Amino acid sequence: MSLAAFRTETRAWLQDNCPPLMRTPAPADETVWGGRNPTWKHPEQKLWMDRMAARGWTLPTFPKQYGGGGLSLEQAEILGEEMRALGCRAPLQGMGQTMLAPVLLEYGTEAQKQEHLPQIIRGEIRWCQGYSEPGAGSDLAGLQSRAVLQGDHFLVNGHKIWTSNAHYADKIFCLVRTDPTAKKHEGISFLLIDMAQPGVRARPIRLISGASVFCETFIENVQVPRENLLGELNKGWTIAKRLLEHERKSIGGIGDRAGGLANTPAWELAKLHAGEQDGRIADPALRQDIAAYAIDAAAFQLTRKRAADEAQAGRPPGPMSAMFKYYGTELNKRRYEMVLAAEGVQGVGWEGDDFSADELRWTREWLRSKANTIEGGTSEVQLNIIAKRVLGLPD
Amino acid sequence: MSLAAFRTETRAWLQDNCPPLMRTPAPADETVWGGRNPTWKHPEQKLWMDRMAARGWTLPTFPKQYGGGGLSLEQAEILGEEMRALGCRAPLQGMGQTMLAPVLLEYGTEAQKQEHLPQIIRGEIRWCQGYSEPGAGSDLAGLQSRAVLQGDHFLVNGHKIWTSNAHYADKIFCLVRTDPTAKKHEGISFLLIDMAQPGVRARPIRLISGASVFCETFIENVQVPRENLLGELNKGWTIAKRLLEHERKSIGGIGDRAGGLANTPAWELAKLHAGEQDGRIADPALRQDIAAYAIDAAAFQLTRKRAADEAQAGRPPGPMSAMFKYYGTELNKRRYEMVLAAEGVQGVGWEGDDFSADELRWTREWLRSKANTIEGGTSEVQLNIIAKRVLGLPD
Amino acid sequence: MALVLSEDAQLVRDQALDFFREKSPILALRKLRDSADPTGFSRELWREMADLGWTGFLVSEDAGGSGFGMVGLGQVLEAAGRTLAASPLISTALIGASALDIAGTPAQKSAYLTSLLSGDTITALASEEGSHHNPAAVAATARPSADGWVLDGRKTFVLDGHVATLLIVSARTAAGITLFLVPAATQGVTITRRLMADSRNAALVTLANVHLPAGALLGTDGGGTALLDRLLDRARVGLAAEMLGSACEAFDRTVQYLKDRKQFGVPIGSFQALKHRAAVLFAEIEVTRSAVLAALTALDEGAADAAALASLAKAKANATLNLASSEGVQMHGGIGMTDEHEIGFFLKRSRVAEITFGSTGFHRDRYAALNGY
Amino acid sequence: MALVLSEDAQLVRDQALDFFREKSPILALRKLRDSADPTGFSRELWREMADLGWTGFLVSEDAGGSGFGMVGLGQVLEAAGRTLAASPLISTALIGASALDIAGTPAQKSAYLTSLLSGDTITALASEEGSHHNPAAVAATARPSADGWVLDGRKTFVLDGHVATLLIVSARTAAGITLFLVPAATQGVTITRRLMADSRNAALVTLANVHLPAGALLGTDGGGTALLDRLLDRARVGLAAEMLGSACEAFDRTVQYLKDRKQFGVPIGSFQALKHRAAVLFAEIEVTRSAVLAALTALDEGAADAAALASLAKAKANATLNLASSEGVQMHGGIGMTDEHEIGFFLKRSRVAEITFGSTGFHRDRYAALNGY
Repeated sequence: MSLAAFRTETRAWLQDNCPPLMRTPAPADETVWGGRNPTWKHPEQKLWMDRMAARGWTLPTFPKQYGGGGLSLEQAEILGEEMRALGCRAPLQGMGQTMLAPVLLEYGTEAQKQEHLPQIIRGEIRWCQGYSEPGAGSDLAGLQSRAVLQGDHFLVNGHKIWTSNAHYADKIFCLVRTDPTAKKHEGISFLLIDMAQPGVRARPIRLISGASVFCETFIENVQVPRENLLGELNKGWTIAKRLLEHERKSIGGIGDRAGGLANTPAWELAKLHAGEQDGRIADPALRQDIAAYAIDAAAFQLTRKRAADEAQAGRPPGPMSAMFKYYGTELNKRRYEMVLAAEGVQGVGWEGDDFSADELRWTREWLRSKANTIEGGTSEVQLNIIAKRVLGLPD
Repeated sequence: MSLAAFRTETRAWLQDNCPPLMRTPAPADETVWGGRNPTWKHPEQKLWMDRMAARGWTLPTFPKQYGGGGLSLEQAEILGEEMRALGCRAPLQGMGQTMLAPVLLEYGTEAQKQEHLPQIIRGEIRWCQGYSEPGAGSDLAGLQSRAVLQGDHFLVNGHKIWTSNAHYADKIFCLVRTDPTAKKHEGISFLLIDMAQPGVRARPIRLISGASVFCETFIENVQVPRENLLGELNKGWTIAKRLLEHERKSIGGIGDRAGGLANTPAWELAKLHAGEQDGRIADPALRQDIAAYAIDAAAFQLTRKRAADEAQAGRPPGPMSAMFKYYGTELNKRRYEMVLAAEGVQGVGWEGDDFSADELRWTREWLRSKANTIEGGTSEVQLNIIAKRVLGLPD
Repeated sequence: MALVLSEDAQLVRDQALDFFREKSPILALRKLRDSADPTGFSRELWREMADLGWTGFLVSEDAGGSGFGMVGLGQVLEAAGRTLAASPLISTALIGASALDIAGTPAQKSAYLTSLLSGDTITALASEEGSHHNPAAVAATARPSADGWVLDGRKTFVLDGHVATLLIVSARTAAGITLFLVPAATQGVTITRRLMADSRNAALVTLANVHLPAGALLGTDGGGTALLDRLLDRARVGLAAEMLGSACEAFDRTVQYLKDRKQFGVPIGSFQALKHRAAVLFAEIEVTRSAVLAALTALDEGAADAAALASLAKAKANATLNLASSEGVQMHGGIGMTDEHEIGFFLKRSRVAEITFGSTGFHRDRYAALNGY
Repeated sequence: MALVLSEDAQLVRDQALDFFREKSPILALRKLRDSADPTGFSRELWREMADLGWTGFLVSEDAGGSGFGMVGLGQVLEAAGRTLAASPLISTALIGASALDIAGTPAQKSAYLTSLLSGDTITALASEEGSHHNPAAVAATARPSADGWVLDGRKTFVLDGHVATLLIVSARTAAGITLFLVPAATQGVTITRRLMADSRNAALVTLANVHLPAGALLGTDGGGTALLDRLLDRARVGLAAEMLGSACEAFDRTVQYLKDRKQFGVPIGSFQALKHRAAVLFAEIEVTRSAVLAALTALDEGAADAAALASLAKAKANATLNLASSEGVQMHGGIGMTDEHEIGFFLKRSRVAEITFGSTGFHRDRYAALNGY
């Protein structure tokens, strides 16, 4: 089928199948995460997820034999364009799709792929990430969680932190130390662990924004079947790094996410709060700062587009995920600082009727944005990676 | 004598003795450096230097027995205030006064003090600094120039770089390696070398500004009398560091120096070139940038004053010279960037009648300012020093 | 002016540092927050502060204060900033005391000063009307009545307004901007608490047909702009001193964390990139300290450049606390994002303090204007 | 639009990179400078560039060019920026060719285009009148005469004006700003060379009672603002492409120096603080590259946001080359301050290029205005 025909067909299908409510911007609390105990605010959410999943379009480029859409990159791009054109919400989100699925496809056994990919694509299992530990943040490979192979299973003991939404997740993909005598990068394995068993416990962490999206996860004497090892024993670090590249890409694109702010740029808030003169923001310093931010943000979006276009044209992509992670998250922090600067008093409220719901949400999101340059590898780690792998600077 | 009486007397003396021409701002090419072959543009320069030197006021706080002024810190402060009030030029400048004299006083033998300090104070000998080498810039202690003790003299061979005005200097204070087998900081000695002998050669280096204020200095098989060793053999590093503190202070204060720019701030240039509206710079972005710079510059000047006031009040001074060097030189670079931004096209001219003499000079000074954060220890070295010595951060 | 603390000021400083460290650590703010305390500060501690004489630092001796001045009060505020202590120091000991001391009639002084000095009267300045600091934008009106004035208007960001017993209100008369003393209990005054991100409080104050006696006028009719400027300059510098304290504390904690936290087998403070950023921040704090001390001193001496120095001090304090709190959270990594750790309190405080009495942009603009460009 | 180079553009890019590396390394600029060359560029090389077709990239095929477009010319300019090659590419192949191609009458095209394509005619845009880029500030006048126009005025920063044979002059008529083609040899035209810090040349052009025929009008009477905007947007983006090349080269050289230079027994590129600054600069260069390519493409496609993208590209190129050249000199240390080393040439070029066709502030302002705020 030609791309043009694919576009026509896709547009028609979306028109017919995307429920009207799913064509409206999704508030943060209406994200569809799937899982064994999914929460629905509207029946249309489930309908939309199921319809998309049935075509494999929750992971459109994944092979059909695992439930994926089997689309080419060009086709997937068209699907994305048509969804954006119609304002379609994402039918399903989560770490299963964006992080685990790509490494399952690359490193999984046939049995693992058959078992896990369809569950992810259909939204049946919600995954979380067991990487960081209290003593192993930027020094991820310094992790101390242990797994000991005992016949047909591993016995796992460990303490993970920053496990996003672990209290809602069904399974966790985990880095564990399987050879304590090896060098630190060489004794790590990648395990898939079901959380619905005694010994796994997730405790939410309250953040400065007041929300609790992360947990500490404790794993005590948990048995994990040997077939849940992804890749080879003690070779988990390679998979871990690969997954981080996927994570960086998804965090680097954080500024893209739909939401109130995308529709209410800082300059509109600045006009509202600092006043307007001849169609311009009345405060010239604020105006210049916002323009400087907007220019950087636009240049970054163009860079994401360029990278995608180059990939589509078959040009070799550079090792750019660290750059996207670094720049995208720093920009997102600046974006919220701009919003605060534009709003003045209204930007630093916490509670009360004098602040609009948007204003109060943005204050919390401003605080939440500070984690962007920490989670998924700090900005400092990203700069280290760029210096070493891209620029070839010596250790 | 009370301080008030000292002030009255000093004011009267300056009124009587400072020639009228010496009460006008000194153009850069009228700095008085002294030395064996001094250059005078006006006889008043010599008259003024000699009169001040006769009272020891070219180094006012130095002991009288070495030709100094013997003033207390409070008196010296008053002398400075009265000189500024009258607009008096500095009677004499140079590395002998600002860098060598303090360490001579601290580490010199009685004979060395008797020999060298009066010459410095009277402007009879012009000194230059032999520290850096082509392979030893920020890593100053990595220097390779050698001095071998042979009876009553050292035989010196070496290659120094960034020796300021070495082609005009009479003597050079030099770091040399006297024990190649010792650890790198422990085999260095501090030598005083007369340049008026065969084997010493200074070659000017042309800079990006077009000027040549620095030299490469070659020392080949030069005999230096043993009594020209300052401090102990192989203990020169301690003196070297002490001298660097004095150097940092004098470079950190670089923004203070009188000169065209001091009287023509960036905001005046901005009004001239970018226009004026209701008494304000017409370009609001330029105006904000200039105000931001001016605020930092004022806060820095206040910090220099606070440090001086604290010293005068007998409060222990912190190890702040690295901070002054860092902040002062970075500010000076910003200052010239502001000037360029204000002048627009007129700020980037190189030659020709369409540019005023000031404009052309400032372009060169802008380029010259780029060396401020390199010479006398780079900004990076200063930040290392602050982190280590002030903040106590680990290596 | 000499930029050095007198022995007396040094004593006040040491006393205040001990006071807040012992009696009002950050834990106190957390407790007020988590218990949803309706006042957001401790009245008991406030009385202790009054007993220490801090409410009288800006009140002349003949009016019952010590006249110790801004340099002294600045030391107290800097110490309060170290532990993020919430108190009416700025709204009352600084602004309210100054207003009465500078412009109060004998009747006004005798009505309010004693109870202000004892910590009973809490004052609040009601001047802002929009989202951004702009004392000149006054739409509130005061029209003469038979026996005094009638006020109408809406004030948006009245610090400590929710607990104030006496409001200092700016309103426009035929003669221009004018200040009035308005008891909070006056009929027609409505005060709504606004909880801010830093767990402190401001209030929305509406004035609807508020009848005041003639003696409610503070200063002269139409003299509000100049008087407000004087009060605000003191408030800006006082707040800058408090912010300096917060920046110092955030910085000290961060440097300590850099020494303690190990990754890759070494303290993270051994990484040069972090070292350099810490050293830059150190330098910024040092120059901010000088700017604050110079501004405090200039206010006490009535120096001609006091207004410019006030803008200088607030602009630097804004930028430096912003940097110190941002770097603090980033360098603390994940733990800095948790509510359990205290470094996040500095981040929240910083942005509220920044927009209070003028953002960095406002003060750059004012500094330029005061310097003729 | 796809942000990816076509095969053809890639070929042009490779060819241009080889051309400038071989024929016009920085040494060539140094020689022109040190010999005080009166033109400041090599006519011979310029003819070779014309032979390669670069003068015709913006000239449509029916007028004798290739119409290859801005993306192609951008590749040439980026390559030129790598070696800081001085040539009339922007003044002539970009601005002059565009002006004639877009607005030239058949007579004007036949008079000038052939010799422009061959490298014989060099054009220069005479629009600036002050120290800061401001195409709207035109005091020069054109009044109608019996058989044409009479021009008077003073133009301050005419790039390549000292070697131009044909000037494109903006002047104010009763209808508004209007462009004129003025042969440099016309009576009343005085051209004074101005040597800039980057060893390139601009000129001061004065027009005193300059009589022109009716056919000297370029475009329509009063249509100069829109036409100038189009020409300037091309020039801004072309210059941004050149600046991107300079930034890349300064960066590559600096990274290499970080690997080669040893201090304290190790390459200085192993120091984390320098690594992080290099990595930040890398990121800035990457996003600048995207902005430049998007703007070049938008101009070729006549996209609605081409003007905004032009300001975006120039603003980013300004900031990035400024940073790359400043960091380059600082990281080279003392050797970077010497005239003998080439890194300083990038510093000098950067600041001249920055103020040409609009500073960062100018383009932020314009970007905001074009986006409705």
